[in-house]
Amino acid sequence: MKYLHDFTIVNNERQTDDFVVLTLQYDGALPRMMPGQFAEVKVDHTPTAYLRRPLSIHDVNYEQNQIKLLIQEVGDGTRTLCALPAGSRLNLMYPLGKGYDLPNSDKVLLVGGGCGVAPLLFLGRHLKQHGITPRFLIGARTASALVRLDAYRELGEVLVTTEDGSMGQKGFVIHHPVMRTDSPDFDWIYTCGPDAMMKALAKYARHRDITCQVSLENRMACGFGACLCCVTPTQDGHKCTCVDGPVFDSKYLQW
Amino acid sequence: MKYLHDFTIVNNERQTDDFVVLTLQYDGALPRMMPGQFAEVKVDHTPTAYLRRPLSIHDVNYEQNQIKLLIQEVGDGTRTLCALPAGSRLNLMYPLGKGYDLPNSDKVLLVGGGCGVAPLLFLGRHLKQHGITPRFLIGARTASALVRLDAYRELGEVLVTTEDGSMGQKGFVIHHPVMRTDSPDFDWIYTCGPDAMMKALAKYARHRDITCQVSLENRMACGFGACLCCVTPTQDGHKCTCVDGPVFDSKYLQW
Amino acid sequence: MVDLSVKLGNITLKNPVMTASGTFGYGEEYADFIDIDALGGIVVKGTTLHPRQGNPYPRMAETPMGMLNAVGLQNKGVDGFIDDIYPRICHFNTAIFVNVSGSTIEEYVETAAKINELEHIPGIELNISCPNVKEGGMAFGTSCPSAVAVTKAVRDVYKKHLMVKLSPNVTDVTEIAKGVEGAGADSVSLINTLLGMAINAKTRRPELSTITGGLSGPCVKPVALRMVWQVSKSVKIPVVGMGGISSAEDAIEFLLAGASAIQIGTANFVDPKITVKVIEGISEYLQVNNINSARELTGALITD
Amino acid sequence: MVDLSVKLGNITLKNPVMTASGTFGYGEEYADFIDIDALGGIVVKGTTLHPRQGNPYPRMAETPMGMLNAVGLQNKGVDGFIDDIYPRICHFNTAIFVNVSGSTIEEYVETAAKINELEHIPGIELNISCPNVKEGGMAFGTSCPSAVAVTKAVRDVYKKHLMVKLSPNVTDVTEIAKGVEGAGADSVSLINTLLGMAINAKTRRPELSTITGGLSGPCVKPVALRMVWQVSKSVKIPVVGMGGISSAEDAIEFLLAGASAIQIGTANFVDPKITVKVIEGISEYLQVNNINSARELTGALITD
Ligand SMILES: Cc1cc2nc3c(=O)[nH]c(=O)nc-3n(C[C@H](O)[C@H](O)[C@H](O)COP(=O)(O)OP(=O)(O)OC[C@H]3O[C@@H](n4cnc5c(N)ncnc54)[C@H](O)[C@@H]3O)c2cc1C
Ligand SMILES: Cc1cc2nc3c(=O)[nH]c(=O)nc-3n(C[C@H](O)[C@H](O)[C@H](O)COP(=O)(O)OP(=O)(O)OC[C@H]3O[C@@H](n4cnc5c(N)ncnc54)[C@H](O)[C@@H]3O)c2cc1C
Ligand SMILES: Cc1cc2nc3c(=O)[nH]c(=O)nc-3n(C[C@H](O)[C@H](O)[C@H](O)COP(=O)(O)O)c2cc1C
Ligand SMILES: Cc1cc2nc3c(=O)[nH]c(=O)nc-3n(C[C@H](O)[C@H](O)[C@H](O)COP(=O)(O)O)c2cc1C
Ligand code: FES
Ligand code: FES
Repeated sequence: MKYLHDFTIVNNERQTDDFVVLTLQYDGALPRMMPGQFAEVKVDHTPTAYLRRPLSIHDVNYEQNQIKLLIQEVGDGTRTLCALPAGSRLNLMYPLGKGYDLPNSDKVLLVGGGCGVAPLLFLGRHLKQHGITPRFLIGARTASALVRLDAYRELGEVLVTTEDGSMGQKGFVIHHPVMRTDSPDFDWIYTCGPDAMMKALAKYARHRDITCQVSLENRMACGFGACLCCVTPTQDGHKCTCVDGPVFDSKYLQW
Repeated sequence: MKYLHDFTIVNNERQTDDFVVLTLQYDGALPRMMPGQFAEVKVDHTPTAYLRRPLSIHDVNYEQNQIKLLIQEVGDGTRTLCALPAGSRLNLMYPLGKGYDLPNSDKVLLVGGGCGVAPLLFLGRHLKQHGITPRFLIGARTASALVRLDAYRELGEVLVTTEDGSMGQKGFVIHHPVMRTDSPDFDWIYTCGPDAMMKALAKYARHRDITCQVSLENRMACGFGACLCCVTPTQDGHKCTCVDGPVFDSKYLQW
Repeated sequence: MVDLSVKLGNITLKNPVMTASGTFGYGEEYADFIDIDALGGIVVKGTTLHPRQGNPYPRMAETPMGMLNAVGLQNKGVDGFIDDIYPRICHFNTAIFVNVSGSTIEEYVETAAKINELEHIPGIELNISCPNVKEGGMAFGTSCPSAVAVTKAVRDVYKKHLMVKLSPNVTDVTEIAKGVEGAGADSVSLINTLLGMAINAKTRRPELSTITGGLSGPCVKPVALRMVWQVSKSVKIPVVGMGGISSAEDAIEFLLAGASAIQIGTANFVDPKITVKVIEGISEYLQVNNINSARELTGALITD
Repeated sequence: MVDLSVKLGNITLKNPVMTASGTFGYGEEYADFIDIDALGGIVVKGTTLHPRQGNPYPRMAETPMGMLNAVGLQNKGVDGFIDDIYPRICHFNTAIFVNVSGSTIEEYVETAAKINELEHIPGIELNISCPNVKEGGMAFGTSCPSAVAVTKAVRDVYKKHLMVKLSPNVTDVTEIAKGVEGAGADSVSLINTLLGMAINAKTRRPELSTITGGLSGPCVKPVALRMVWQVSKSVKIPVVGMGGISSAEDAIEFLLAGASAIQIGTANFVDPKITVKVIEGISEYLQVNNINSARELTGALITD
């Protein structure tokens, strides 16, 4: 079941130059959500963002009926959303898509880059509730582009790479020492981020026969299977990333 | 000379359900303006109001470099403008068009209806500065739709008509006793408001051979003579209301 | 109470609001949001004789108050529709139209013939105007003789309501409308998408894998309204209007311009409840204006 | 320093940014806001043999991210232009094109012949695509034989740069582009406005006195970009692109699609400084991307 609910923004916290966390309050009971699922958010008053914007569920608090979104400003739609002051109303269609599966092992690595870190917080919390301690590997261009590290650290260890070496390991996530081994100490990779990053991880996983669940950020018009705009080639032909994904087993994709 | 200036809204005062006065601050010296002239105001973030909106100069304070606009909410553009909080920036192209002439008599009547009252405050102030005491006749549907009467009263006598008789004389402005005479005690009529009202006044004036200056609110795309969208038929053919008007002698129009 | 029902030839719709093909899935996708049975009709996805994978990703780009799509008729083929989908949706109590496409006249005919057998499908919408496929598609709808030929051929095998969907990418849409009317169409629907293009200045690449795609959404409304007005003045069969409708006011404008019913496409993505809101808005408009029936709006534009 | 200059046949423009006819008056109207001499070129209002009063008010209606106009070529006639206006604007140090319209081929020819005598007018833009006049206008531009005929006839009397402005209201814009190229055009410009319509649901009347009008503004950009791309691949003469351009990025997209220069129309109303901002933006884009000359952008779309 998917819903169309009006939320109130109770908090707009800027993280970095281009990242914002919005805390949204619903005035009823929230439906259950799975990490990796997303919302299609309506952007008002923006001629160049007529369609809704897909954004991952970054965090959920069922007691308070609050959702958090972590948004990176990349264009008019996200810029408009990030500028909304507390008190604004926001319409969400949610929860959409197929989220991450629970692992068949408790040795997991959650790898994020860019706004792809968004779903990993909710995923980490979810894993922890199932008795699995998440370990995060987060990549960014530079130290000041890293967001909400403290929130992730509350859940588990956080490894970091930066392209300029200003924090953690220098390079891309795939260059982190934790990856540089033929017998890695994890059996599942969960990832969300730039395609290039996820493809590198998928390749890594394939060679070592470990599971890699990737979350795609394909361009969407509807977000719920009505338009067929968001497809990705899979072993079964074109599949919609909005309903058959956004999370896929990397082996299922034509990567 | 016309200018393109950014103003800051220092005050947004709601007058009635659908009227707002915006006070705009410029951070330099204001150019000279004439009553009846208008500004083309840029409306941001409104897909259905791509073009600027023409709005009369309602009042000017050259000492403080402030302009007031009196805006009636009729559609998306004006609704967006009326919702702007103090602190917002607003881009104006101004002063545009040909304003009202000074009269060749000191017995004048300023007749306004709807948002057409907007330019009459600045006009009244201007007349007063030239030693002429303005008298206003303001028509509205009902008492609660009358705006800023106190401001007009500071300048001169204010006569009122309402369609439902809830204030002043019942009926339209043309039915006010001041008009019901063959030897009216005024030689000039200045008017701005609905076409039907202005046409009735123009007819009245023609029959009594008194001057009637009307201000047209034709739909405009540019506001400064570049598009030819805003024409009105005159004795010399189509004339642009934005540069040859908005104020015309009623006898010049094909009314 | 106002009467919202309208007639499309032999079919009566409970109200003039339908959904546009390719934007409403098979209806099911919207069942969480609205009561499908409240709609005048739905037009399901473009269906072809054989299954199609459609075009490569990316298939969508946003434009000012609109979007380009290049889905390219991805569907399971008519047999897939009949076996898998039809049984799931045939219980909907609304007029279900199947949008039929093909690369050759034979494909159109075979597909239509199969759908002719489905009891709960009162009509098809012949898509001779899809800009997103290499063969057939729009080519049929941009030349009058071929539009006539495909309509005639399908008319021979298809016995129920035959709606023909016109392309806006033509010099004279009335010529083609008259042609398909003469060839036996029961109604025409328009507009399909306008052929457009988007470029990413940063990457210097087209935004769509197919370079060009079909434009829809509020931005196309003025063109759509003009064509509906032109066509409704030149044919006697009912006209179904669409293109950018996203409010009851928009819908009423199309009815006034001459449409007997309307379809809503892209706006469903932004507000999946828009169809029922438009139905309510039309009802309100009729009440406020003391008009008894939605049918009275059709062509009621005052142009003196 | 990057080189912004571009060539349109025998004419060199200091940069690719021109203004679109009917939206920039005679240039003077903008002189309070920008330095007209900074522009690549300006195209002045549609000019006809005889003075025209244009269409009745209302002539304009707003639409989502665009506008409809039905000005109908109001102008003082070519003699009025030559006597009253030309002396006032001929000192501008930018390429001034006169947009020429007519109801008959003879009118086009006579008007062009008169403008041929004006020293400071390096070219005309032949408007065979105005949707807002009853006779002539768009009719010339929507049929290939008549587009060719009027171009040929004008070519015979007009010795300087002959730009022909194409209508988007056609099935195949490349056919007409190739036709006028063959008939002697030095360049083509496109698009003119799309034929559209707006209705006021409350009054149940059309918003324009002429019922239909010409659509312009950001909403038409995807269609314009597609046509510029199609045309630039099918003719050898330079293409001047326009339709909804309102930022440097938009302008660059048109250049990448194949335009040698661009025109800005409706956006001038919203931001009268937009032309110079676009020039600056193109210059910046070239610098950031290490491209030496604006000419290198023309047709540089990557489509592999
Ligand atoms: C399932 C899903 C979950 C997502 N979760 C998040 C999230 O939690 N936080 C977050 O910040 N973002 C997330 N995104 C990405 C987000 O939806 C886009 O950044 C946003 O839609 C861009 O809108 P815009 O108007 O700001 O930019 P636009 O103006 O639309 O685009 C700006 C630039 O970004 C590019 N772009 C736009 N959308 C995408 C896309 N989907 N993929 C790649 N490039 C794109 C455009 O081509 C353009 O170059 C998610 C996307 C998907 C599909
Ligand atoms: C010279 C001039 C001075 C003006 N001064 C003022 C002023 O001081 N205060 C003020 O409140 N308004 C003034 N107006 C009117 C104001 O410009 C319009 O109300 C405004 O542009 C409407 O924009 P919108 O987006 O809110 O409405 P829209 O959505 O554009 O239109 C809403 C409704 O109003 C109608 N409409 C829109 N513009 C006009 C118009 N110009 N004439 C008649 N009907 C119209 C539309 O047809 C529609 O039915 C003036 C107009 C002109 C030309
Ligand atoms: C994503 C998408 C897919 C479409 N697929 C089809 C299709 O399969 N068959 C068809 O006839 N029209 C198709 N269309 C066109 C719509 O049915 C409709 O004609 C067009 O979008 C204009 O209406 P709108 O502006 O309300 O969307 C599609 C449109 C979109 C946006
Ligand atoms: C108010 C107005 C008047 C126009 N007049 C003319 C004209 O006289 N001749 C002409 O060839 N095009 C005319 N056009 C079309 C423009 O030159 C241009 O082709 C069109 O507006 C598309 O560009 P844009 O979207 O940047 O405005 C006019 C457009 C507008 C908006
Ligand atoms: S975004 Fe519409 S089907 Fe996936
Ligand atoms: S509004 Fe453009 S000329 Fe008057």
